[in-house]
Amino acid sequence: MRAVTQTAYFMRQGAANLSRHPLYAAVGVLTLTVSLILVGFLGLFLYRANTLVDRLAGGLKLTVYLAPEVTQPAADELSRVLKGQWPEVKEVSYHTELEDRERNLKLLPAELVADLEPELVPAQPFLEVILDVDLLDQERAEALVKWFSALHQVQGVDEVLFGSQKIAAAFSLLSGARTLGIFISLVIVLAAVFFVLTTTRLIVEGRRREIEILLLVGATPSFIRMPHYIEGTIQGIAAGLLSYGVVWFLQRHLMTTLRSEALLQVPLDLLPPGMVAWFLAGGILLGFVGSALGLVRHLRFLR
Amino acid sequence: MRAVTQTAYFMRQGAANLSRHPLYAAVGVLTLTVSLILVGFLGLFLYRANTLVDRLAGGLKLTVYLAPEVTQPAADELSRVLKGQWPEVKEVSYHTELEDRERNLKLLPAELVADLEPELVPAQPFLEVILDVDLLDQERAEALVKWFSALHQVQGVDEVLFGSQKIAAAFSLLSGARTLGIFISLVIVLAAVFFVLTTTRLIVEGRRREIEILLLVGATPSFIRMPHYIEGTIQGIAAGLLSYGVVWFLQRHLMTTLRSEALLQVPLDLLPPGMVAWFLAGGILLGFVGSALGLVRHLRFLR
Amino acid sequence: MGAMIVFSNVTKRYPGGITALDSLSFDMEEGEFLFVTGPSGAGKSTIIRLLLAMEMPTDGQILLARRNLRSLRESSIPFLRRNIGTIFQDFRLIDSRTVFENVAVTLEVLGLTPREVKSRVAQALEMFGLTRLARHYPPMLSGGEQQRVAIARAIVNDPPLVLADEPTGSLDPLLAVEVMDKLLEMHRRGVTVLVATHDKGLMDRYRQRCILLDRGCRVGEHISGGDA
Amino acid sequence: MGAMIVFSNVTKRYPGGITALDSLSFDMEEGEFLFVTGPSGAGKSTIIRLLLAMEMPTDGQILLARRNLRSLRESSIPFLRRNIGTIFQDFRLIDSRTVFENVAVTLEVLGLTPREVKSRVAQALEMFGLTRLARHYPPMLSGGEQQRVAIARAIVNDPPLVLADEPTGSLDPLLAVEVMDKLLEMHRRGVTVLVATHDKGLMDRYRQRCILLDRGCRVGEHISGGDA
Ligand SMILES: Nc1ncnc2c1ncn2[C@@H]1O[C@H](COP(=O)(O)OP(=O)(O)OP(=O)(O)O)[C@@H](O)[C@H]1O
Ligand SMILES: Nc1ncnc2c1ncn2[C@@H]1O[C@H](COP(=O)(O)OP(=O)(O)OP(=O)(O)O)[C@@H](O)[C@H]1O
Ligand SMILES: [Mg+2]
Ligand SMILES: [Mg+2]
Repeated sequence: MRAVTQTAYFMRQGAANLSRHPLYAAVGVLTLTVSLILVGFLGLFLYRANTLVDRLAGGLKLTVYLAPEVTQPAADELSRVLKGQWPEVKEVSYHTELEDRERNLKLLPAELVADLEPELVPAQPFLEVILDVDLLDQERAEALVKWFSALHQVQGVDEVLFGSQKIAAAFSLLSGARTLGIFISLVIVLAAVFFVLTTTRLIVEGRRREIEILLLVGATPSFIRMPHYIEGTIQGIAAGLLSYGVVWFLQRHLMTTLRSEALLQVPLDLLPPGMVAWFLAGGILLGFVGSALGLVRHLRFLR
Repeated sequence: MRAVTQTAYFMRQGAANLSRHPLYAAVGVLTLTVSLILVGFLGLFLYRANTLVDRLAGGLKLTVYLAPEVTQPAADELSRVLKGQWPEVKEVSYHTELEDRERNLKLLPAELVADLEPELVPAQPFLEVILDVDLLDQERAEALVKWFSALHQVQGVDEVLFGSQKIAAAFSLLSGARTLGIFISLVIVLAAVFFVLTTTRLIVEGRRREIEILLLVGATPSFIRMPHYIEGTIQGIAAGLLSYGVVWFLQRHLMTTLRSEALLQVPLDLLPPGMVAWFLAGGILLGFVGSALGLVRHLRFLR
Repeated sequence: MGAMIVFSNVTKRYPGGITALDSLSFDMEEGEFLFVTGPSGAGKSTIIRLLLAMEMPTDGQILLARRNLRSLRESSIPFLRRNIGTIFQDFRLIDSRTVFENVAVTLEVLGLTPREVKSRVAQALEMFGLTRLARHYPPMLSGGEQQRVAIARAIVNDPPLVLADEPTGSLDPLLAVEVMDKLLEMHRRGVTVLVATHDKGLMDRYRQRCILLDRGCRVGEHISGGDA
Repeated sequence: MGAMIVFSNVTKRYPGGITALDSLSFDMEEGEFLFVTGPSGAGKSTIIRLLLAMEMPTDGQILLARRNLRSLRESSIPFLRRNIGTIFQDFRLIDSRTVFENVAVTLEVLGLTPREVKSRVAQALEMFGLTRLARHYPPMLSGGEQQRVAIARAIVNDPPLVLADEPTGSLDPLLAVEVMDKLLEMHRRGVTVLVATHDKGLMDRYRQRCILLDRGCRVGEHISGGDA
């Protein structure tokens, strides 16, 4: 019975605090909202970055040209070695001399091919190595390039082509974007936690007299903390909903701007179903953790 | 004399406020620092985005193939029309049939060329049109693609090739990144101003009693504001130096990570000389504007 | 009945060198009424702060209801305070809560239901003529009104011990007598009451034990109202 | 000498329906000394708040040094206040500044040099026995010490008008007399002094004009200390 009374009191008090200090409440909710939106966007960007670069560079692939005398079993053996050595290798496919000729013919101007004996077009068997962009990091990529560059000294390997000239640039861009993105995300997450913590502390600081008085009339520290936790949670829920709403609005707006079929082939679905749950969870977590951290430090130096 | 006394007093008081409320001071400086770093990085990213996409897509260029009978004067006339119609066109260069043949020969496998009569390689005169990425926007790009697609119906124009297949994708990526980047920058700048404003207001709120008392003993509003302005400015200077320091540190750290000549060809000079001045200016502006906004709203409802 | 409060050789020195209490000893029976008086800075409020465990003595022992405050666990301080109704010299009202809410905190801390809280607070406000101010905030009250709110909050939960620090400093003579009568009535119902005051006129209206402090030392003890 | 303060038919009604002053009229000559007394909530502090232009009267006119407070521009309020030394009932000290700094604000607002500020503050602290507390913060002071800081701050710049709201409520009888003597000495030097108090004992020590308020109305006027 007393537990019910107390819980009801905490809920009332938490809600009352919010309405008593509308400025503080607004600061809290907006801090959380902005953090959620920024972190969400950056997460999305990081997630999309791979897809984008992949699409742009036409995939990260290597072509290992083999000597004409290399047979399918020998090639398969080489494939196994590649895969074993490099977990980043997603796929290795063997292509015969015939397939290579066909490919080369397609690359040549049609007028030229018409006048040409097919046998004149040079060709040789090759392995197409497709890399998994998600698994590569800067260091591994360097090692991989070196290792594959050295491959042509191996018996049976004729030459190694690094897909297009742009793979290196693409990869360095991807890697740079990732490092930058992870760094910015980290800064934002830290900033968010920091802001919530300090706003909570400023708010608690502003309530210092109130807290002191409550302690003097016999309130336990947890009696004082509970309404703040509830307050943080309510703010978190509000921020979760608000940020979801903002992203939903932006999605609608961005879509009309960006969705011109000719130019935008990148799917920009910011809000898969269930996303609202993530926003809510993030908001509640940040709100609760922030207020908890803000309080713990504070109540210690009060008696 | 009194002005000197007063100024000295404001400086002392501003400094004293900072040391009296180290928590508030830290919040202010860190808020500003984080904002400066984030906005700086995003600005840099936006600035670099063009360069990166340009490099990756091999430049945004179109090739307009002309009928063999088109002569240099006629081609020049067409160039003028193109340039007149499209300010986004940076450069148009005329290439003769001979040059085209040379280019095509280079594209073919060496073994093949050796066996070939050069006259067998087809060739025709063409115009190379280089676009200025910085001037293009989504809408103009669409119009441009349409306009150039229609060019082959014009007399003397044989075919229009859109450089590589990836131009469209590159452009859509660039445009998307730009929109996203500008949006995130805007959010961060707004968030920064908002945070400084609300922190200032929380701080002023915390000093409300102090301000009330000062007003009661005859302080003018400007007497109360000045130390806060100075405080905001000092915090801004601190934040400017701090953020410069952080970026400087990151630059050193990122450089060793990213600068592997093979992979990173993108210059990543985050800190051109004079940058410290920008950081300082940004910090002071934000600090001053934030505290000014925080105060204006507040002093109004005090008497 | 045993001793409610025992101070034995209590010294309280503040950092900075001020000795607020200097080896002070006195005790108070359960149900007793005691005046503590003395000039400004004598240490009256310090006694009250020590009894509430807001501070620890530098030296000496304090027993409160037979429990030594030195050996009290931090976590049991709130439960100690719930049995003490304190009227603070500076009122200590919560500016952001209404008069009603300020008086209610004492009961809410105890976990009473809203219904009980409501009826008991209403009764206490009535008692001190504060009913029409129930929805006002402390900064909107006159000094005397604030003091009466502080008194109502201290006694609304009928505590066995009341510590009153200058409870009539902001009250006009009529109200002061009313409040003192209230405290004496509680004393007659068995409540232990300690009143720190320097209002000699008021003390002289009542015949009660009275301790005189000066610079932290006990310099006298007598029964007040002797001349009257 | 002309009138320093003129209240003519001043009414102050607060939102919520409380009438703090009800068509009150009185005036005070330059250099006069006046007691304002009355029960809690009578409107004593309201008079002081109106004189400081902290609030505007609902009705009626207030002249202060021949200036009508109603037609005062917002921007000249600070300059008005610089000529008034006010002792607030709740002290209104800045908790985050030391005793020295609290007294100094009155002079700093005037733009005095640090040297002047230092010597005049030191003198004022000395006068009220606060020198050893100069570097303490108000929450570390006893009630009476806080009140003396408030008094020192009010008179440190030698204002031509002193408004004292219950200036001796937290002082022991000896100190109370000392402070009142100080105020009377200022009065003899030509300062206009208004003291709101309900300490009848104290008023009776002095023969001064005395206005009695009740519920915002003037219900009497006499010379105090008549019986003594
Ligand atoms: N936190 C503190 N730090 C330093 N000194 C303190 C502190 N608290 C109180 N004091 C000093 O202790 C002495 C006694 O203070 P106390 O409040 O007990 O006096 P008091 O008898 O209640 O006086 P008053 O009648 O003026 O209220 C005072 O000189 C005061 O300055
Ligand atoms: N801001 C306000 N809002 C509403 N009512 C107010 C406000 N300020 C004062 N009052 C009311 O005005 C009345 C007069 O207040 P005032 O402070 O002048 O009394 P006082 O004579 O100083 O009393 P005391 O001796 O208790 O200090 C009181 O009933 C008070 O509640
Ligand atoms: Mg005291
Ligand atoms: Mg009053």
